[in-house]
Amino acid sequence: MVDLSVDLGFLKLKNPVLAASGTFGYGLEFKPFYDLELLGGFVVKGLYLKPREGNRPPRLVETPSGLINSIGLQGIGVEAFCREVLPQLAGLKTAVMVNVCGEEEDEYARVAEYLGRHQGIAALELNISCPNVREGGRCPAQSPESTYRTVKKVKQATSLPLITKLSPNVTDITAVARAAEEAGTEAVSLINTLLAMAIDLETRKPKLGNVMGGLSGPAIKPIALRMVFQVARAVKVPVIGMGGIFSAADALEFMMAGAAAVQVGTANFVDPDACLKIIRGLQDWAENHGIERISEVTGSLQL
Amino acid sequence: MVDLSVDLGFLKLKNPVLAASGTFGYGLEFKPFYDLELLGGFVVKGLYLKPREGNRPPRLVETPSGLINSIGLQGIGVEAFCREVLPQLAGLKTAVMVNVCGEEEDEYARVAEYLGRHQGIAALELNISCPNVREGGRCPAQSPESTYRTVKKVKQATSLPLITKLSPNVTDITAVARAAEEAGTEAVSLINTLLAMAIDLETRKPKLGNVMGGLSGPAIKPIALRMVFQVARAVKVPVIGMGGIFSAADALEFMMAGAAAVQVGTANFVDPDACLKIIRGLQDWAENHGIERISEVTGSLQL
Amino acid sequence: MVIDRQARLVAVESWDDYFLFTLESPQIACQARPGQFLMIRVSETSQPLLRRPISLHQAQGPHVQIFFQVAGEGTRLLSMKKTGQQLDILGPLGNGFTIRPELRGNEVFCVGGGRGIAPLYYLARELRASGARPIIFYGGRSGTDLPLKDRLRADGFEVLISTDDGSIGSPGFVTSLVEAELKKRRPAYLYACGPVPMMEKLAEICRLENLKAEFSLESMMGCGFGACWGCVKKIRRNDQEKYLKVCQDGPVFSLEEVVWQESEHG
Amino acid sequence: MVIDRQARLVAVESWDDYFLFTLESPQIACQARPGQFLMIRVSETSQPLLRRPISLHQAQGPHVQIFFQVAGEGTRLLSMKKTGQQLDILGPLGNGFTIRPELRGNEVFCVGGGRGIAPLYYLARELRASGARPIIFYGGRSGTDLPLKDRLRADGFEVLISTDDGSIGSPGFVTSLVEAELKKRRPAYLYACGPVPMMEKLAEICRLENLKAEFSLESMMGCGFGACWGCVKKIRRNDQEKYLKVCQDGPVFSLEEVVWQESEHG
Ligand SMILES: Cc1cc2nc3c(=O)[nH]c(=O)nc-3n(C[C@H](O)[C@H](O)[C@H](O)COP(=O)(O)OP(=O)(O)OC[C@H]3O[C@@H](n4cnc5c(N)ncnc54)[C@H](O)[C@@H]3O)c2cc1C
Ligand SMILES: Cc1cc2nc3c(=O)[nH]c(=O)nc-3n(C[C@H](O)[C@H](O)[C@H](O)COP(=O)(O)OP(=O)(O)OC[C@H]3O[C@@H](n4cnc5c(N)ncnc54)[C@H](O)[C@@H]3O)c2cc1C
Ligand SMILES: Cc1cc2nc3c(=O)[nH]c(=O)nc-3n(C[C@H](O)[C@H](O)[C@H](O)COP(=O)(O)O)c2cc1C
Ligand SMILES: Cc1cc2nc3c(=O)[nH]c(=O)nc-3n(C[C@H](O)[C@H](O)[C@H](O)COP(=O)(O)O)c2cc1C
Ligand code: FES
Ligand code: FES
Repeated sequence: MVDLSVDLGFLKLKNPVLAASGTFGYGLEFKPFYDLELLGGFVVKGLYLKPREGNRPPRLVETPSGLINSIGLQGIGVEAFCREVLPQLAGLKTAVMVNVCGEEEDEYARVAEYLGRHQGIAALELNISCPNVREGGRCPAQSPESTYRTVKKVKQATSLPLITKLSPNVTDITAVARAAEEAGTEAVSLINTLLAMAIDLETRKPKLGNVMGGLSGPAIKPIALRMVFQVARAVKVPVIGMGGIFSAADALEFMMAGAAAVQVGTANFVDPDACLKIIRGLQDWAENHGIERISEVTGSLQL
Repeated sequence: MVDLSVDLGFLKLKNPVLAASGTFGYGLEFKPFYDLELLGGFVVKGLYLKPREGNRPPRLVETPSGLINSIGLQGIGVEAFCREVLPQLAGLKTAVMVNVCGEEEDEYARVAEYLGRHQGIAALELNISCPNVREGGRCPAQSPESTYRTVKKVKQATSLPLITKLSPNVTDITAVARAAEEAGTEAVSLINTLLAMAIDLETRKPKLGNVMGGLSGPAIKPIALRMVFQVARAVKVPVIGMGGIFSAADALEFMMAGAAAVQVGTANFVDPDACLKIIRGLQDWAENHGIERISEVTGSLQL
Repeated sequence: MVIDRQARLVAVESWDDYFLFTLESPQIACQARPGQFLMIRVSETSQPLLRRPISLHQAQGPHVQIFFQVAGEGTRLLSMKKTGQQLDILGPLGNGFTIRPELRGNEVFCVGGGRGIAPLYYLARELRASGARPIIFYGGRSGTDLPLKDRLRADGFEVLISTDDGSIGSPGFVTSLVEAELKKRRPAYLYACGPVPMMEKLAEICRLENLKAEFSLESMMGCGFGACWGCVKKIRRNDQEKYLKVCQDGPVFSLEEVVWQESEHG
Repeated sequence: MVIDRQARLVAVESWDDYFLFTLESPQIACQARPGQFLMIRVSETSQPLLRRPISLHQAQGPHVQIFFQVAGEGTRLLSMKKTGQQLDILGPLGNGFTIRPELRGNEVFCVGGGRGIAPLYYLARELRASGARPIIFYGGRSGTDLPLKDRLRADGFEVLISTDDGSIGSPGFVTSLVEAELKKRRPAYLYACGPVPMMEKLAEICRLENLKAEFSLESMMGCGFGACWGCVKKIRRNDQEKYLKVCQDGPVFSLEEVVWQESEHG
């Protein structure tokens, strides 16, 4: 029997497979498909202090082996979440994480502070990397300085463990990862989506109501894997890898490149059972390869 | 009859379709497939002063709707090119362009200077964006400063028109484009490949001999299109767009986003006739849409 | 409750680019209601990536039917499936049309444009079973866009037909046919599914005539079960305009709820 | 001169995951030589993206044959093509084996491992036509990996067989069979195609025995016609080791030219 558990230091996971924010609703949407306790954990959709309308539709475009979204973090806000959703997730034996958003640094801290006063949250994921909510697709994770400042502020506002989610739309992702580490983040997760666009030839308009959006799915996997590899060699905190993971083989590539755990995003849309199948696939692979603890795979790439 | 010609200011092209560097050999490789004079033009494989061995194989990995390459600019060097290849391209009624490489700024200038002394070259494309030749995938096009310096130096070394080829592996591609413009480039072309990676689960080694490589093909089109859109609004010099163009529809998206001309790369491998089919497709589309001059399409996106 | 399973394709009928599939799925068949839909996997590779939403056209015994038109790569791949193959489907999804007891004994208009007829046949049968008297309006660009007309009539429905090119039925848009018919009789309710311009025009007519109505909307869908917020449309509910999920809060909305947005026509 | 065209698939034979396709392509058939290959489009979507290199297995009249094993997604898609379909192929590509006049009347070893037999059958026929006496060594993991053995024999060739699991023929690697046979007779030349470890071992044997030989190499190919520099292997030529293109400078190289590289085994 393979030991699938992984220890992030600040958090023990029963297995390294987490559902990614924005692709797993508030968790409840997946209850019809399987027992959520089978997951290593999941990250709920990004939350601001207040409810948020999100961007104007159309919000999705399919591209070769990829998906561009410009949801714009529509959501019920952190208060309604704690009042209406959190109680429904209470007692679940899996790591429930919340993706924390903010218009500016202060709001991130206030959302984190608010969540810190509630039970049942295993960790916060700091979403400083969404390309869909600021002018021109910009975000705090595009500079080490604003990353450092935001992480620092949030750390002061809560004692919940913090996972900082990084943006791939940067020249040097390791510099941003190091800034987050210096500011005290417990882990980093990457990658968020790549800023992208598509045009409708007949109307001559952007296919997305918000003009640009974020690219996810198998198309971006090779870029995500490269960034996880680079960041894992640059920081000491655990790295949670994601970007186009659709199979156990994909997850194993990320772990070999240095990820302690992985997140599964777009795959949840195509196959609501995706996380479950990946967990089973990891189990099978480890058994066939005589591996006792899946955590041994992390960073086992041979150069 | 549609007018397919486009005027870049420094160069008139009979149509906006160019074959991209590194995917079209030295041009000669495509003579068996069609008459090269049908093209708007083509850019030959990147050249250094001296012959270059290139990176250790394996050099290619297929990914979902994409291709990672780590060729590492293997080539015969600029002297052999001028001696052996250029005469075979002499007199071709199409724009022959050379992709200029260098270990450091000086070498770029020397290669450009050498080429400037030869006939039959319509323009130089300055390859400051190859992710396969420096440690960690770095390149001069990742900073506005080194871009400015390199372009400036090359401009002083030759009077041939200069197209500066930009890297997508940056936080803000418009800053780099503006730096190239300020330094006097006649045009910018984008994007080069995205730094990427793949791992072989059985050997636990990177699938590429050089560990990382550059991702091209349909997978990256949405990212490339976004960058062309951003750059076209940031600079006045003409923009040559590329990244995953496989059809006339793809080419039209890039033109609407602001590209005056396009380059076709990976598609040449899958279908050696790709450029030709795209040229015919542009013609048909313009006819069906009552467009007299294809150049009208450039920047016609409605926001 | 959503089900994710393999369903065997037991029969295929086709007319030009329209296809009628019969699938074996007792679980879905016994839960389904008209206006609900399935999310169908069309490819085994990552291209195209997403499932495609297709309405339930019928549910009977252990079988459900879908009726679709080839619109692009995804539906083309779907159309190439062969009898005996397993389809990977999710469903039944969304809220269906409401079938109101008070419609019993009353005439009701069901207006379908092109492939929009898909959910309306199912609806019309359920309406009839509940004691209402459905009249089906079926419009298309040309005669070849109305492959189901004989079948609907054979099933005993009153079917009024229009084609834009006048090749069969009354010439012009189906909305004009509805307007003409409204001069003769007044239905108790109107249900519609079809292209946005058709439904927008119908909404205008209903408001003028003070008719109650429900519309089934289409939208690009990421998941189909409420997880992505990708499919939203502006909806007026409790005096507020909000982006609601077409997959979960719809795809059927009432006349007063739908906010027709210029920008989304194209 | 390379040709790019559609070729009709006129016949399909198969054994487990091995397939023999007969294609109609008079232009390619009349230009082809053993050891050359085709680049075949396997998908109409962008997934998988690249063509797949497959050797010519035979060229006769207006027809060419290919023989391949399903190795992954691309060859799986290829194996699903049906008689009557058009295949999008490029070819003939690369340099073939050399057929030397001086081999006339002499015995020649043709060693194929698994799918590596594909180009060797074509080669053996041409060698025979030129007056040489080819002996075919055909090795596989198991009996099911040698689907062509009867056909080769029926065509009059002397065929020596080995399987790793000993299920048929001589047990063990085909390289041991070659070694054993070398104790009995000495060929004038050796040609080989198969997995790298097999060819590397053969190279060692040839050097020890001072035998001339040619090897057909495989490599991941981007284009197949010299445009991408993606397929290179280290080759010793004119006393220099250089990365040469397998597609254009090969895929056949002589014994002295090939530099076997540890790193590329996996
Ligand atoms: C709830 C719902 C029920 C539907 N029921 C049916 C049905 O019963 N029969 C039927 O024929 N069609 C139905 N559709 C429409 C069907 O889903 C689309 O035609 C299909 O997804 C197009 O996919 P494609 O790959 O063939 O085309 P694509 O190449 O993806 O697109 C072709 C065209 O269709 C549009 N399109 C793409 N996705 C959608 C979508 N999700 N909704 C609407 N338009 C889209 C594109 O913008 C484009 O103009 C339904 C859609 C929804 C949302
Ligand atoms: C010149 C040449 C001639 C060939 N002739 C034949 C033939 O006649 N019959 C035959 O069955 N096969 C032949 N091959 C091998 C064949 O091209 C590969 O098996 C095929 O490309 C694998 O594609 P796939 O999508 O099925 O597998 P993938 O999923 O792409 O890969 C499966 C495995 O095959 C390996 N592979 C992928 N591409 C190649 C490649 N270009 N060359 C070698 N290995 C590869 C991968 O590394 C992996 O281990 C030839 C290869 C070359 C280079
Ligand atoms: C529709 C959609 C919505 C998303 N919403 C969020 C979000 O709210 N917060 C966040 O941090 N990331 C969000 N993401 C990014 C994903 O969590 C993930 O980082 C990205 O999609 C890459 O992984 P994938 O390729 O597996 O999807 C979203 C992605 C998609 C596709
Ligand atoms: C095999 C290969 C080799 C390349 N070599 C070069 C090169 O020598 N110089 C250069 O500027 N770009 C090179 N490129 C990048 C292409 O010119 C182009 O920028 C990139 O591939 C994106 O376009 P595409 O998606 O159409 O291929 C190469 C790309 C590939 C796939
Ligand atoms: S399609 Fe995902 S929420 Fe509606
Ligand atoms: S495969 Fe492209 S050069 Fe050989």
